[in-house]
Amino acid sequence: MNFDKKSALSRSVKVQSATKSLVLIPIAVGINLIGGTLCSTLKLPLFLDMIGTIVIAVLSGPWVAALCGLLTNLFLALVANPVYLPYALVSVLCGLVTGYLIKAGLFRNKFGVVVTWLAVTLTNTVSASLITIFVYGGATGVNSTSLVTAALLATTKKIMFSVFSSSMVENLIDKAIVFVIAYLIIQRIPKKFLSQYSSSLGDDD
Amino acid sequence: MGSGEPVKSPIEKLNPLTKMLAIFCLGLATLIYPNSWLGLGIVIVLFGVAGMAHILKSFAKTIFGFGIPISLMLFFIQGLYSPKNKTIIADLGFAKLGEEGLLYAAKIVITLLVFLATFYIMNQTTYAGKMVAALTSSGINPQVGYLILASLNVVPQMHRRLDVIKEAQEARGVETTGGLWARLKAYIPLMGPVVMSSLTDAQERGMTLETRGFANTNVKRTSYIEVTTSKADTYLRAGLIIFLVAVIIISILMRW
Amino acid sequence: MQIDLQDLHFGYRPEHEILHGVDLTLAGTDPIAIIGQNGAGKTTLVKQFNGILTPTSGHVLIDGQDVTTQTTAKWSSKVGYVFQNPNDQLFLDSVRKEFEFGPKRIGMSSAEIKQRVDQVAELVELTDDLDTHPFDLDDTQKKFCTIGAIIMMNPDVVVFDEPTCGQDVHGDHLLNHIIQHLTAEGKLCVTISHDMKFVSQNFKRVIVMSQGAVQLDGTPEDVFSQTATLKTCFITPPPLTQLAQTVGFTATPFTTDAFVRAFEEERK
Amino acid sequence: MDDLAIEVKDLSFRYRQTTHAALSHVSFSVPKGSFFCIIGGNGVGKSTLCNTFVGLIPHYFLGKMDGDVLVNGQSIIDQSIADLSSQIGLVFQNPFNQLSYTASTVAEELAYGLGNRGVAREEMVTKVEAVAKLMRIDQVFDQNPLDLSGGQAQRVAFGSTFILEPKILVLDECTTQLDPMGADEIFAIVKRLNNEGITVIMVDHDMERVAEYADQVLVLADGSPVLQGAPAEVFGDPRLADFGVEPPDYAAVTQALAKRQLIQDKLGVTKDQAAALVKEGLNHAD
Repeated sequence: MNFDKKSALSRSVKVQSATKSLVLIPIAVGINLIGGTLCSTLKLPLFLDMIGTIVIAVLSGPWVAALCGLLTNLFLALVANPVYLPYALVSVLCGLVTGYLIKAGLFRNKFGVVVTWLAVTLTNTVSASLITIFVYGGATGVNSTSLVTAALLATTKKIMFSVFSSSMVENLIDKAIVFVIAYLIIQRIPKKFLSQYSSSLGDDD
Repeated sequence: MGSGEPVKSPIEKLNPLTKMLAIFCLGLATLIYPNSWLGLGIVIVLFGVAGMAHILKSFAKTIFGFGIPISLMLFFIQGLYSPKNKTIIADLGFAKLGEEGLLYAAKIVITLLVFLATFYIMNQTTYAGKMVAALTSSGINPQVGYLILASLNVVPQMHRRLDVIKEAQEARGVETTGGLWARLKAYIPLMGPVVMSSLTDAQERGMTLETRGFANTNVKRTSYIEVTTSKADTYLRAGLIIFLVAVIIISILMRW
Repeated sequence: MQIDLQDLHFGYRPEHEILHGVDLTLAGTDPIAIIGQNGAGKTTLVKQFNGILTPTSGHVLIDGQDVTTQTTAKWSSKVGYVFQNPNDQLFLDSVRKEFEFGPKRIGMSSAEIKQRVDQVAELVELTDDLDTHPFDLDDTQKKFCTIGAIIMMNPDVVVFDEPTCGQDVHGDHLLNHIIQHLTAEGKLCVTISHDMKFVSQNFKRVIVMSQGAVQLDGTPEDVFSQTATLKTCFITPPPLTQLAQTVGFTATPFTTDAFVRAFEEERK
Repeated sequence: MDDLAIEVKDLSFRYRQTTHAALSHVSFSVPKGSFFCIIGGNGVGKSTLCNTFVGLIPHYFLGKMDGDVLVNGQSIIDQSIADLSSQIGLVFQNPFNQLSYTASTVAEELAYGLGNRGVAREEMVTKVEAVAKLMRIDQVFDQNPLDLSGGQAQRVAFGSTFILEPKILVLDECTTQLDPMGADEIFAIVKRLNNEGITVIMVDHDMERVAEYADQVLVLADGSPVLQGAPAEVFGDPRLADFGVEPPDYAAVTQALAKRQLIQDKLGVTKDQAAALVKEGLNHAD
C-alpha cells in the first residue's frame, strides 16, 4: 500500500513538472522580445534579442531553448514582418548551440562564456548569411546590413564574402553584450526559484 | 450597422486550415514554376482577395514596402554581381548588368511576394485563437497550441510591465536618457526585474493551468471558439490542390 | 520641504482625462494618507510628485521648483517612491546590494552608504538578511526591502503605494514604526492605503480621492465623520467608527480606548 | 466520515532545498458546507496548506511530504490535480497569474477549464454566460482579460474557478488586490455559494471579515495548528497575540467595555453583535 503510493507520487511529480517548465517557454520568448524592445526604448543601436533563449537554455536545456528561438521568430513573423520567418532556423540553431555548450558546463566561468559567445556568433553569422543568400538572394531590403553588404559587394565583387562579413561585425558586438547581460542575470536567479526545477542545478533530497 | 455581429468578410469566415493550405500551395507553385509570370499573376489575384477582405490599403503598403526595396537591392546584387551572368545587357562602367542575374532576382522577389502576400492575408483575417482551435481539433498537441497563444499574449503584458519597471527604477535614480554609456547601464536595472518577476510569476501561472485541467491527457479538448468547415472551404481546398498538381505537371513539361 | 499642485490635469490620452484639476499643498512632517476606490486616481496623483508622470496642464512645484525641470532620477534624492509591487524594483542578488544601489546612483559617499545600510536594515528589520537574495525573502520582507532601498536614498518625502497590502499584524506595526521614525527625522510620508484601520490610527491628514479629484481633505476625525460623502466615494470607515456610527455616537473613535471614552461620554 | 470535506492527517511538508519545514504535523478536518478560515502571520504555511488541498502539493511543487490529505474521503496522492479540480477550486492573490494566457476574450478565458475537460461547445456557452452574470463581468465579456483592471481580472479568476463547479472553494488571500468595496462584493457572492452548500476555506488577514463569515477558525503558527474553534472562542483566547494575530476591533472593544463592566460580559466578534451589546449597555445605564 505504502509502496504503491510512493511510486504513484514520484510518477506524478515527473508528469507535472512538465507544465512547470512549459510555462517558462512563452516567458522566455517574451524576454527575447522585450530585450529588443528595451533597446529601442533606450535608443541603443543593438538587438539583444536572445536573453530569454540563454536563460531557458540554462534552466531547461538545448531543445527547449531551440523551441523558444522558433517561437520568437514565429511571433515576429505574425506580429511584425513575415520576413523573419526563415530566420527561425538561425534562432533554433543558436538555441541548440547555446544549450549544448551550457550543458557541457561552459557557462560556469567567464572563459566558458567567451567560448559560447564566439560559437553562437559564428553559428548565427553562417546560418543567417546562408538564409539571406539562398532565400533572399543576398539582401532582405534596404537596411543598414543590406547597405553594408552592397558596399562590400561593390568593392570585393563576392556575394558570399560580402554577406558574411557585414553580418559578422554586427553579430560579434551584439552577441557579446547579450552574453554579458544574460550571464549577469543568470547569476542573480534566486535559489528558491531554481530549487523547483531540474535536478542538475542542485542535489535532490 | 451598430448593433449585432460585425460584418465578416468571406475570407475571414474561411477555416484557418484552408488559408494555411493556400499559403503552402500557392507558394510552392510559384517556386516550382520555371519563370516569374505565374507568381506575378498570383500576386495580382491576391490584391483582389485583399480587397474582398477589406484590407487592400494595408496589404498594398506591405507588398510595396517590402517588394520595392528588395527588388532594388537584388537587381543590384544579382544583376551586377551574380556568377551566373553570361548575357550582358548593359555595361555600367564599374560593373556589368547580366540577364541571368536579373531573372534570378525577379524569381526570388516574386516567390517571396507570394509567400508574404498569402501569409499577410491569413494573418490579418485570422484570429490566433481560431487558428489554434482549428489546429487542436485537427489533432495537434494542446501544449503546442498553448505555446503559440501564450507567447502572443504574454508579450504585450510584459511590455506593460516594462513601462512600470522603467518608472520604478527612475524613482530609484536610474537615468534612462543621456549618453550611450548611461543608457546601456540602465539596461540591467530595467531588464533584471522583468526577467526575475516573470520567472517567479511563471510558477503561479503553471499552478493555474494545472488546477484548470491543462494536464488532462485522456480527453479530446474542446474550444469556445467555433471552427467550421463550410462548402466554400471544401471547394477551395480541392481547387488549391488541383492547381498545385497542375503547376507541377506543367513545370515538368516546360523544362523537358 | 513642500510640494504644491496647482490646478493639475492629467490624462494618458488627451480625450481621456484622469485627474481633473487637483490643487493640493503637501508640507510639514505630519504623515498624509491618500484613500479612495481603485481607479480613483490615487497612484496617478502620487506619480506626479517626482515627475514619473507630468501634468497635461497645471503645475507641480517641489520647493518652488517646477517638477519638469529635471528628470525623475534626479528628483529621486528628494522624493522617494516605494512602488506597490516590490518585483518592479528589485533585481540584485542581495538585500545589501539593493540598499546600496539607489544611493550610488545619486552620488552618496561610500562612508555614508555604509553607515546608512546598518541603520536602515535595523529599521526595516532585515539586519540578519542583508546577504539574502531579495527573491528568497517572503512577500512581506520583500516589501520592506523595497522600502529600505528607498529610505537609503534619504529623500525628504517618501511616497508609499499601498504598503499595507497583504501585511499581517506584525507588518502593520513595523510600517507604523517606520513612518513614525521618518516623521521624527523630519521627513514627510505620503501613503496610499485601502486599510482604513491603519489610516485612521497612523495619519494626521487624510485625503479622499474619487473620480480624479480630491473630495475630502482633513484630519481622520473630520474625514471619517462625513458619512454621506464617503459613501459617494465608495469608502467604508474603519470598523470601530462604523460601530460608533451604527449605535449613534456623536464622536468618531478609531481606537478601543477612544471608543470606551465615547461610550462613557454617551452614557452621561 | 461522509460529512467531512477535507481531512488533514498528520501532514508535514518541506520544500525542496529548504531546511525549515513549511508544515509540520498538521491534523484537522473541515466539515462539509462550512465556512472555514485559516489565519496566522505571514510565512506560517497558510498558502502551503491551500496548495495541498488542491493537490499542487505533492504533484506540482517539489519537496518532501509526509502524512495525507483526504478531499471528500479520497487521498490527494492518488488523484491528479486535474481530477481534483472537479471537487475543489483555488483562487489566490495575483489575478494576472490566474489567467490561462490562451484567451483573447473574457468568455474564452472562462471556458478554458471546460475545454480541457472536453465539454461540448453548447454546454460551454450556457455555463460561461451564467458565470459571467454571477461575477458581473458580462459587460467586459469580449475584452481581453489582460487589459482588465486588477479587480475585474480577479472576478474573471473567480469565474474561471466557479465554472468547474467545485464543491469546495479555497480562497488564499484572494481579495488583497481589491479595494474594500470590491472585496465585499466578492464575499457576498462567496457567502451565497456557501449558503447553497459549497464548503469555503479562506485565508485572510482581515479579522473583521473572518469574524463576519467564519463558522470555524484555525490559527496556524510556524507550520502547526495552535488554536481552533468558533470565532468567539478563538478571538477570545488570551494567547492569540502570541501567535501574531490580533482579534477583530469589535472583539477588542467589547472585551474592554466588559472589563469596565459597562456592558455584559460577552464577546461581540462582528459589528452586529458588538452593536447589540453596546446598545444594550447604553440602555441599561439609563
